[in-house]
Amino acid sequence: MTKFPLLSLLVFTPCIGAAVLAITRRASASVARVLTLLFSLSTLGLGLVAAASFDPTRTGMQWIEQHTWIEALNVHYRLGLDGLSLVLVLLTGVVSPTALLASWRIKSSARAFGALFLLLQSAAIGVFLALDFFHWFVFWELSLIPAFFLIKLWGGPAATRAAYQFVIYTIGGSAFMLLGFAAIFAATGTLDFIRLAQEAADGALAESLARAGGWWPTAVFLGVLLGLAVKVPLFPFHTWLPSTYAEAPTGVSMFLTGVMSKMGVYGFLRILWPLFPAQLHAVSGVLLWLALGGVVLGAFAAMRQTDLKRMIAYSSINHLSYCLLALFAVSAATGGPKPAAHAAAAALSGTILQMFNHGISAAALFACVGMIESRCDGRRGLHDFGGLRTVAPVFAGLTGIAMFSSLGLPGLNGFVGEFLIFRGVFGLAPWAAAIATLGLLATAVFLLTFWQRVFHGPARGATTAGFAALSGVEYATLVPLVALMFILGIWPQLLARLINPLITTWAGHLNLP
Amino acid sequence: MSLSPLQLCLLFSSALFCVGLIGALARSNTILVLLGVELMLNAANINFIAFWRFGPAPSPATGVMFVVFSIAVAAAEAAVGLALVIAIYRHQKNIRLQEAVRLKG
Amino acid sequence: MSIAFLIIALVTLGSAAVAMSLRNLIHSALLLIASWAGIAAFYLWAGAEFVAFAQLLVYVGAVSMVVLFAVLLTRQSRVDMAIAPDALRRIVAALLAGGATLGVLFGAVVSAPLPIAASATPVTVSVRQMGQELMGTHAAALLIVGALLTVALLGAIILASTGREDPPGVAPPAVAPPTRKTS
Amino acid sequence: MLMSVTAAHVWLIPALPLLAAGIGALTPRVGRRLAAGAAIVALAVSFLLSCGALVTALADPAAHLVHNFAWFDLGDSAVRLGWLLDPLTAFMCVMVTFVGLLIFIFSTGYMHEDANFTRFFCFLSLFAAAMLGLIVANSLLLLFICWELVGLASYLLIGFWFHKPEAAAAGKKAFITTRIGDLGLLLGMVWLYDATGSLLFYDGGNGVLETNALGALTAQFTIGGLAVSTAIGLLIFCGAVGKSGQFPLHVWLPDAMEGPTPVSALIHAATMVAAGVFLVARVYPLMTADLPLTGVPLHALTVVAAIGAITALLGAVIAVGQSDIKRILAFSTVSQLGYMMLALGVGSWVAAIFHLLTHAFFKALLFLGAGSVIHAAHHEQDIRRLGGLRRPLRVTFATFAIGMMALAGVPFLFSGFWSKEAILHAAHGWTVSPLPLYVALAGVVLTAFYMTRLVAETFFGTPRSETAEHAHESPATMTVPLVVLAIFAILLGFLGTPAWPWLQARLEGRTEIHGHSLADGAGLMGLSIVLVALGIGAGWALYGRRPRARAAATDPIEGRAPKLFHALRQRLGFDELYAATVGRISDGLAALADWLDRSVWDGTIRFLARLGVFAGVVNREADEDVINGGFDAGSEGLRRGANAYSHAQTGDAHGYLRVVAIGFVMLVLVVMLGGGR
Amino acid sequence: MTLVQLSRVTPGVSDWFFQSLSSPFIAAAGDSRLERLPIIARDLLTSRLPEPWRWWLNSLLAILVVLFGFAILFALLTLVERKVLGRVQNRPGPNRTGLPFTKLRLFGLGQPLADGIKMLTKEDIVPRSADKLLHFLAPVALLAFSILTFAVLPFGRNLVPVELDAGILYFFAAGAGTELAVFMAGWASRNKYSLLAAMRALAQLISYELPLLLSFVPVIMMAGTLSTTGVVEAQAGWKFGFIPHWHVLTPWGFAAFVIFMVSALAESNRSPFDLPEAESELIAGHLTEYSGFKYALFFMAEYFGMCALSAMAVTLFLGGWRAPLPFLEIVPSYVWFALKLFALLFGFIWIRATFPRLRIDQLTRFAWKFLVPMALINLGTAAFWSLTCNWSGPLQLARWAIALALVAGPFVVMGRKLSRDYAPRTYRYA
Repeated sequence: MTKFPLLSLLVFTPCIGAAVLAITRRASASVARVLTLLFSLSTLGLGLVAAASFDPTRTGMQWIEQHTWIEALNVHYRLGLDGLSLVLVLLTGVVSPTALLASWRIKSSARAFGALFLLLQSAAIGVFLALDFFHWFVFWELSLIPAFFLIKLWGGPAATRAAYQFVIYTIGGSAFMLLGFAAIFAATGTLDFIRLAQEAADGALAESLARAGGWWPTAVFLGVLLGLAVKVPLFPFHTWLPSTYAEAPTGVSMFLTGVMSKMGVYGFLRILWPLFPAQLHAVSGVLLWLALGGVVLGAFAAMRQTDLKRMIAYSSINHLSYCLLALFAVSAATGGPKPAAHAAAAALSGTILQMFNHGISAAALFACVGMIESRCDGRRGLHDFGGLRTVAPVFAGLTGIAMFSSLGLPGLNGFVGEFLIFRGVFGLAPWAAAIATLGLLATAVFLLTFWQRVFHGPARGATTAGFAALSGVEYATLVPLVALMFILGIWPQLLARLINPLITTWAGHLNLP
Repeated sequence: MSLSPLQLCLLFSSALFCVGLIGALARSNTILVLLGVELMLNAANINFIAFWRFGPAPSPATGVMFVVFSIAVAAAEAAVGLALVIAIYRHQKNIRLQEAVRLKG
Repeated sequence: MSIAFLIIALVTLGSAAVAMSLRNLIHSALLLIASWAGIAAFYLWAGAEFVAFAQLLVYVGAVSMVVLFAVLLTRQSRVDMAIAPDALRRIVAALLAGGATLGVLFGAVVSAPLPIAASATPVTVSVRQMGQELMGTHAAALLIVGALLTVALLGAIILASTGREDPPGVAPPAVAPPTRKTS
Repeated sequence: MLMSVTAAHVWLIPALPLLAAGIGALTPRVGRRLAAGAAIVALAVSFLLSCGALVTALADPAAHLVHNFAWFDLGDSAVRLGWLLDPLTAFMCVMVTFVGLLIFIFSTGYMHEDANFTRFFCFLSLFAAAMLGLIVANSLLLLFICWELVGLASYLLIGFWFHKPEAAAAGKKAFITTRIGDLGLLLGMVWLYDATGSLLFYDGGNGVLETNALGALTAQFTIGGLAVSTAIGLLIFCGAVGKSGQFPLHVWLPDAMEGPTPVSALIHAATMVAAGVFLVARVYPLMTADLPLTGVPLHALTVVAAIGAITALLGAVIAVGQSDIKRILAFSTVSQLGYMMLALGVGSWVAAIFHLLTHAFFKALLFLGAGSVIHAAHHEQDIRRLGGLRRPLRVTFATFAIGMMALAGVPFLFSGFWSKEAILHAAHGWTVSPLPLYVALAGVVLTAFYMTRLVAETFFGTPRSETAEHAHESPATMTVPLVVLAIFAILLGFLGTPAWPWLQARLEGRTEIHGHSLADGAGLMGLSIVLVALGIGAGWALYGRRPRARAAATDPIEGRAPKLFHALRQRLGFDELYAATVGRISDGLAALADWLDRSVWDGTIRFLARLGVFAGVVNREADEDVINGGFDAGSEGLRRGANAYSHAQTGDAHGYLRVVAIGFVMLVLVVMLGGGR
Repeated sequence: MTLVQLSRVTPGVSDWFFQSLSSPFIAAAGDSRLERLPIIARDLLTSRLPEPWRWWLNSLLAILVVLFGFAILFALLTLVERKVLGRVQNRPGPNRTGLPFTKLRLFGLGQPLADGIKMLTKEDIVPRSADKLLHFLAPVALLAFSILTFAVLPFGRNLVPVELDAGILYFFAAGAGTELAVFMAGWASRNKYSLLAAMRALAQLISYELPLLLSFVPVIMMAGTLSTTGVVEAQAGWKFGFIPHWHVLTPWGFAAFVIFMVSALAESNRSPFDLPEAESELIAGHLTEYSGFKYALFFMAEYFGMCALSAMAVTLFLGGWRAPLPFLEIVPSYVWFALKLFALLFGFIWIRATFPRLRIDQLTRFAWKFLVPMALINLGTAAFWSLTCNWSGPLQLARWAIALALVAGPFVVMGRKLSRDYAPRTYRYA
């Protein structure tokens, strides 16, 4: 008797929801919305079940499901859950329903929107849970399709271009990754992450790749790196991001920044780093500079933006670059002296916490901008407003909390991750941490500028006394996110206990093959 | 003169073939011409089976396979052929083969 | 040589020959069907069980029906039934050609040094074996035959269809009654 | 019961205001009484608890009572936080809760008309909670967290009247300027964490302020030969510089006066800005760890002393040229904080804390007094447009005068005299350089001068504006705190007189008190008394004797040295300088980043896309001409051949069949006659 | 030269022939006495005979048993049908005729006997212009072909008259002959109603032969054999100990079973597909010119066909002679087979009593536009099922879900389309 297939259920329940929505042709828009929300909430529910049954004292994968899929290709359907996946699944579980709520009043065809959204959600969870490259990649690419339609059909005026740019850019990157994995498969005959990681740790992976030619390991590594770097995105592969995030409908922006960008970082942690430790180590100096570029230039570019969504999009680049910065610092220090383990533990914990925290706060910020946009005829320029806090104090308060969470104010969730990243990176590459503080400063500058221009000062521009108070749905969108910001800011142990065994293992095995 | 079973079978099939051939050549009715052709096909099939059964068989199933495919092809041929007959009938109100010469170059 | 074979051969040949010479098309068709059944019997006698059943299924079950339908759908008037003026010439030519072929074939068969079956126990082919052959060695051929049959089916339908836009039984497009205009 | 407050309980002190802040946040606008009441009651209870904590701490002043706990797991260890109870903490707690309580009460009167009354108290309580948390923290991390939260509260309260653009800008400026310092603190913190593996101050021998860690920190050196402890100390000091408005990050503090006056009193005079001083005092073992080292290029305290001295002088000088009542007090605060830093730098942290405590009271008194004046004069803050207020505002005038004399250092009776005396004494005893002493003495003169100017302009002479004429005394909720503060501004000095230095002894962990005769430092004391008299005399001579007649009249100093006065009024141009340098660089960097994105990276991508399109075009053309053309020609030829062959068709199927049969017969014959080969 | 000797001349054939016929002799060990009852009875009769004779007699016995068994079944079935129809239509049905020469009525049990006597004694009319030979041959051929099909049906454990490797193929090849007989009957009568009816019947038979054949292809695919015993063998065992491995209990199997039964209804000219004998339109169809015993033969052939197809359905889908639950295996296998067969036959009768007759266009459209595509899709479903046979765990659920969707989706879609097309017909020339 097999175990309860919790992970499959996690992955496929939204899928089923999409199918249900697809066939219930006569369902009214409100029914479709409620259905979508219910199916979307399934991830949170099942994720909480998984978290409750998760044994934090055990390292390695839990709830493993393994079934032969394509015998001839040695492809298996393999799902597993560890701290990292669990955190990201929970993040998806939180962000998806709120994103749906943020797009609750979508103008046309709520059913199609819901179905596509659920498909997107399903793909994201699939990416987080897959342990075999084959279906990992399927999920990875599958996520693009609904995202494309969601952006193109429900997005802003320049959505078509943004959607194409997004999809082509990302697929362009993934193509290299696919080639890389094809090479790996040809060399080793397996696509199992865990086995490949073991082989990589023994040095066998690079050896078997090198059999085809000495430059193969590097080439494959670069291919995979490119695919992931575009998705995160790593500076300077980020140019698709601002326009995409800005043009997508609010809920989709929330999902893209909250969950989809994490897929890339997840890929770095789950694939690139374990499979190519030596190669990553070799180029980590350059990558550190690129990540620093993202941190600093991303923040400074955000200062320059006048479109609020673009501004927040750039802040996403900045925040995600912290994650990569930490990872690259760890990789740079791999093989170094033993005391680096503590710093590496801090850096890696920080990365994972930052992923979760950024997911929540960036999603909340997008939701806030979306609410402004929906009330002011789609205007969201930095100079279009003023004194919003006078007419909408509660909304201003919630936005403020999200904003301060984003700039890393202690007591809110953003701080913990950033502190740990800085602590870790400083221990591994002090100069990088020092330069990265510039990013922190610039983040504060542009977010406070945003706050000052839009909410403070006398009422002007698009701000009117008729700025409607938040509706129940909007409260339901923001309040859970804000509550989470407080809870995780004060009690990070909630997440830390889930990832800690993983972190301990990672930090304890920092050596090159 | 003693004949081996194989030769007997071959003679049988030759005779059947010729019956078919004569029918096809002699009759003016297109249906019968087609049936004659069918007979010739069947004669060929008999040969396959005969060689398979009585000949030295390198591959045990080749002859049978041939017949199976041949039957399938013959079925297709019959279907198309008789559909043609009906088409001809519709055009010229009879099915005399020698009158169906409109396609001559 | 067994009597069974002789009986089968005689019945087959006889019914075929008679069928080819009868004037009544239905009778010829039925006799031909008997001839085909004889061939199936031959297959059975030769041990090709599967082929025999296939022959029955295809010829007796399917082709016969097509033939009979074709005969019934192409009913001829009395005039057409009359012997054509050049019939005799054609028959003679046919007999000559056929006779020549027969002679040549008989001569070839009798004179050719044909190899005799090496083993006393004949090869038998089980259905499973055949299936594996079909799906393995002859998979491509099987696919092609499948395509051929499909094409033949479609082709036959198109050839035999009346070509009218609306088959009988379907209502013609509704036309508004002329009285409507005046009201 | 109160006597038994231990380290494990001190968390209640910040927790109660935090609870009040939560209540305030969730109270609707109309719930004024609830929000204010909760805040005041919470702080009052906190005050009682603090008193209990003080009693506990004084029972064994040398001990550092700690209560540590794990915050969250990190690898095979955990990030730990903790509470600390020692005399420093206890005194600070008592001061903050007491001054805070008085200011809260004052605020109920001062903010009575404001629409956002509840939110004000929510923010105030949040501030109090964060400040108290900062004080009781036994972990640099927890301290940093509270440090940032007081910054947030400061930001929110400066921008409390956010509809005023200046207020909003001032809040942002304060937050960002202090954040610059905070980043230094953050880096220092992570460095400290990395170097010692802990951030707890005291942890039974494993804390960062204890011998093991300090020994390790002084044993390592950075690039440039600095001891690691020096580098970390300086980075931590960066945080103090930002928060305490020290040169060069002092620019935000005067602007912070855009906030409501009680806020200025509580946050930007008494407590928060002193947090920098407190921080340095808290990590004093770390700051002094490098002192035994010889041959290092720099000691951390030298920098502290230098910055303190510069700030003390700078603040005092600029204060002379200001005309906004709150601005003058703000620069005075900057200057006094410089004094405290100076005291820290020259090695006497107890003198710094003593001054911190006394300053808290009299500066709060001064600000509240100023608030009372502003309240009475309908938000008129310009001293040139006030005047003659001593009659209508008797209580305010009396208390303000007491505060002024405490700040100016009028001898013997006022607390400021004693604390300033302690600093001068310490500076005198510093062996490294005499400069701080000279700077401090110059500051004494200037302080006395500008405070005299302030009092003379505000309270003497005749009312110079409509609002000043109709001023009347503030309500009791505002005057009672003034009186209480005034009493303490006098009394507090006697806790630390050289004759009976009880406070210093307790802070240093001693239970016995070594008093010494006043004659010991009589020379220095005499000099400072003379200097105070000089300053007051000069001020009275310039402003008191011949009071300003009209609001627009020229300032006496302006008349004598217009350029100097102008420069002082412009605050020596620091804002402009920063706008021209830091602001420019930051804007330029932003523009560069944006340009890189829009042109270089995106341009590369577009170029690649064009390449793809071009390849497509080439491919299509090739298809059209080469392949299709060839195909056309081929099929033409085929058609001609077929035409020719079609004549072989006779249409006679029998004929075909016959030909086939005959051909077959021929073939067989050929094969047979050929011999069957 | 006897046939035995003949078989010696061509050893391969004789081996095959002998083995296939001799399988009834081999009694499986371990079966209960009750289970082996038929074999024991036969051995009792033939064991004393010398070897060559014994073989002949055994075969003869099998033939006789089948012939008489089903002839009696036919007789009873006519009665049962009439009685059931009567019950459904709220009337008693035949209940008068009892044992001859007695007063015993036995619920009309004597009716078949009376009918038989009546049929035998009726005048045999042959139209003057009829093709006499064919007119005579038609019922004979029909009955012969019908009876031939019984040769490969496994009536119980080890109770198959002829064990053929390509048994299923044989069954349908033999069944194909019935069309010929129908045509002969229609054409030989020289009656335009007969001819038209024969054409209709042929169209119907050919149309429904396709889904009939396609519907059991999945079974062959899954069982991997064309032998009837092999198919029964493939359905052995129980999942979880109580769900039998019958093909009907899988998504594709259920769909195939339904298609098969519907096609079988049409193949045996049963209501609601009894258009060739639609009295209101075509008098009695190709049977118009038949009377007396020939008519009875036609009737008999129809019931034989029905029985044969039902038996085949039982074999292919319902697990053959296998018991539905493990502990029920104590009941002999032939009883199970009989029970299942009766259940299906009752279904036939029930359907006849319930459904109205289809129109000819509806009939053909149903075959070509619904049954054939459904059967083809079902083939795909079965292929999917077969490819995914090693899916386990949640994939098992997915397998079921996908297979069900593959079956139900097209059913819904095409069913809707079909019912739209079944709108009342407007006659062009009426």
